Amino acid sequence: MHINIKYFGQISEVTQTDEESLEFSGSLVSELLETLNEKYDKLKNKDFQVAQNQELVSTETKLTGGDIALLPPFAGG
Amino acid sequence: MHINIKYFGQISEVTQTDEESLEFSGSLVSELLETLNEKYDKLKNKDFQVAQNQELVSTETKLTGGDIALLPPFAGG
Amino acid sequence: MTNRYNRHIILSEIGQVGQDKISNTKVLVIGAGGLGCPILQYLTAAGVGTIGIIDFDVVELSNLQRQVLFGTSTLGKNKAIAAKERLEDLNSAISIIAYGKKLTHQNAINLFNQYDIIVDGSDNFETRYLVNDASIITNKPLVFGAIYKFEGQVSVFNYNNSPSYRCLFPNPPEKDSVPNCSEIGVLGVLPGIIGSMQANEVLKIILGVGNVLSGKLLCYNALTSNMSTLKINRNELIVQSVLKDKENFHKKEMDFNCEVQVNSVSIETFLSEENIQFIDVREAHEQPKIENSSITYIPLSELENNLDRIDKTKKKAIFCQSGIRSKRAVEILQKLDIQNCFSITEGTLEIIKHINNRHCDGGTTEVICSK
Amino acid sequence: MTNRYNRHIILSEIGQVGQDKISNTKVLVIGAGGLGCPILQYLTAAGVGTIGIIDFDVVELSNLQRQVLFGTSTLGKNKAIAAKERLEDLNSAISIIAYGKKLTHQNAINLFNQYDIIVDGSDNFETRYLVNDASIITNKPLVFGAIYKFEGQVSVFNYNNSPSYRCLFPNPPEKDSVPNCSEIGVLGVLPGIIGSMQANEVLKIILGVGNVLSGKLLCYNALTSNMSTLKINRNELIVQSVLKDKENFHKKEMDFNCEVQVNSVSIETFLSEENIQFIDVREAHEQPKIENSSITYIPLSELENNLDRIDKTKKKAIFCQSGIRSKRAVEILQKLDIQNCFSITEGTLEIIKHINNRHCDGGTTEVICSK
Repeated sequence: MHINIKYFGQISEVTQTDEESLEFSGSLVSELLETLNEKYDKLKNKDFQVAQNQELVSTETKLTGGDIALLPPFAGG
Repeated sequence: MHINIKYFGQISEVTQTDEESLEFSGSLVSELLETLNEKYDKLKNKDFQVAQNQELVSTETKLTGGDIALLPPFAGG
Repeated sequence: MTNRYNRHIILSEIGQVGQDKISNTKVLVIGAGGLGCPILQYLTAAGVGTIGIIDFDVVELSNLQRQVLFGTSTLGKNKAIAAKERLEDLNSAISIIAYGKKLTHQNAINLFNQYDIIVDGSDNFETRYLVNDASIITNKPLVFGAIYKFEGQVSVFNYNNSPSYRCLFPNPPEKDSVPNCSEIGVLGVLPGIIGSMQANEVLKIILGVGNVLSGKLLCYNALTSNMSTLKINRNELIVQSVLKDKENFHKKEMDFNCEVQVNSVSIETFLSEENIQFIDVREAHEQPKIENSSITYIPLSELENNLDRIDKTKKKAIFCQSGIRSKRAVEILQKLDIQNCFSITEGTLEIIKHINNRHCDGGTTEVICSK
Repeated sequence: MTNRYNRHIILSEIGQVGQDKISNTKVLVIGAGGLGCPILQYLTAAGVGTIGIIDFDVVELSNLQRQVLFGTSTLGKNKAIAAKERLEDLNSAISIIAYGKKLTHQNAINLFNQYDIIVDGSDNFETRYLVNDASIITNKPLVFGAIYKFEGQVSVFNYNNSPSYRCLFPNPPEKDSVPNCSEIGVLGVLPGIIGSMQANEVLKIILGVGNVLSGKLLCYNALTSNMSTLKINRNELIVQSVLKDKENFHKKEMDFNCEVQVNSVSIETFLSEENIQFIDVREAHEQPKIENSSITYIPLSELENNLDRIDKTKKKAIFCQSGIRSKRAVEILQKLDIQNCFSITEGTLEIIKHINNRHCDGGTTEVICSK
């Protein structure tokens, strides 16, 4: 399925892009993350949450296609 | 066709809503505006521009369905 | 380490090179009001090398609900000057120039030519169209922001061949279609959000990073926290027509929606004063005629063609048949940056009576009615 | 007409009723830094009746790139106090309370209980989790904002059964996964945008108008001007576990990412001083033992259980085997708001040498090594 991924904050520094599109055949968010961990070596050291179609989801959620966002926490003020 | 209309600033005061959806059978933006002028009496006294699918268009533009926005100018600072 | 701009310099997108660009840029901010305050604060903090502030207005109590550069200590002060004083404490390392006067068609071109980027924080359509046209004529990027109650608009005009404000809204709206500025309320924090976004656009233009909002209109709603960005296209005909008319630009006059503060005073104020120029703005046919060498006669319809007859060194006391046109005359003169103009509240008949009652005073203001 | 809040009152969504609500609300702002400055400015201008500001930090030059309440005149001053002084000029009609100290697990609950709404403008995860948990325990809505370089997040937690920060990010990140605060740059105007949005959420909560960002995380990117709003769900288990642990809340200690300033001084500083409590924080097995009635013996591992043995009226000179754990002990005590703690840079052996060299002085600090 077609997935559009947005990277925020430090995550976009690891991926070197704010956004990317890819075709993915897995079915769970966790599987997508494994693929991304392989693609981006430093990603596994990062804290982040995942949103699918503008809603925060657990990694055990089924992928529906559409928008995925990887959100790290920000501390700054 | 299905049209979702967003009203900004003073226009939303005339329409008493920020947003509405309607089915419309006309083909031009100007025809839609005529219908809205009938529905909202005070609309014709207002200055505004029209955007279709997030792009400013002339009233002679063909309706494609989707998003329409009625944008008035703001003076305040 | 203790560098003022350290938090900018350590960003790879800015660095010392970017910070130097900020230091070498001159930005003119139109209006030190709701939008102007945050714009000025953040451009000053960021270290923009030269900041010009133009605002003729004075700080009023009702401004303090949102104009965060001011306070009890600056009530009644000119806004540009009060802002400069506060901002110089925030950043003593930059140059801040306060213009405590009205932006007009007469002074805009010369002023804009001295700056690299123009930021519109004005509060009325007349100034917005003036600023837009002057930006086109002087070829300066214009960072636009405007607010209405709970909503705001931000865009960057005249930047790398992008659209201008007239490409979005070709002409000022009809007067009665848009409420007069003094009648409209505004959520105080809204200009904080919109003005900060304008300062952000200025910095992106200077630094050449990110996506500048040119060719786009950002619409923000503080009640819903919705933000939409609409695409705007350049209308070459409109831009060219502004450029074609540029020789006449300085002759144009603004017609304010927003009430201009006119000093209306009784004739009695002037009876004991010296150094007054009385100006009668009635038309030629109006009665009674007054014959007195100390009264200058300029019909309202001819006022702008007779500016050389107005004495800059004196207070101007302007009257007409009933006190209405004299007010209009003062508005016109104030917009032309002519200071010390007062509209006399009384009409001509009453004025004559007042003056002739001053028996003991053999001053030059004694009048004789002809006919 | 000359009402300070006229521009609010004439809005039908606010009116005098809404303005009165604003005046009757007490808001506590955590941190008077990048976010705190615009939050405080706009809440003050809007007329929030009581505003509390807690910040232990002092104004530094590198703050002035974005912390617009300060300036050359307030360098070195406590931020809460400097902010209060500036804000009192902006609005003399409200009450502003400055707390020039650190927010801790010990003082948070009592402080939060005195306010209606909490706004988080802090700059480190430890404080953010502390603020979140204290908001849950005291049942106060929490307006959250955080920034990173060019991006910001805004949300409203603990409001009408909405999610909390822990429902979004259950635990603070591992230390090395997030850069230390002093290492990160930030676009100066970004906190202006995010902080103003936080002030806007506060006003919407007070007024009951619009859509409050509860159950939503707003993500803003200043480089692209993109804004997305993501839905967050409440995790009841997480919220309940915070509530269940509330009896232990005040015993918790923060473990700062951001360096805490520890006073490290040589033992020589104390040799000529009276009124010193020497504290040995070594563990029981460590040699050489020191036997002297004037030295308090509290192993670091037991420190927080022995606070009653620390003399609040004296300077505390803390030492250990090498000067490392003594520093840690000072950090812990400072976070507990215990003042006048100093870490002795020398290790125990050197300290004994120094003290025994003071032949002439028969003071109480003479030590004898046992064994």
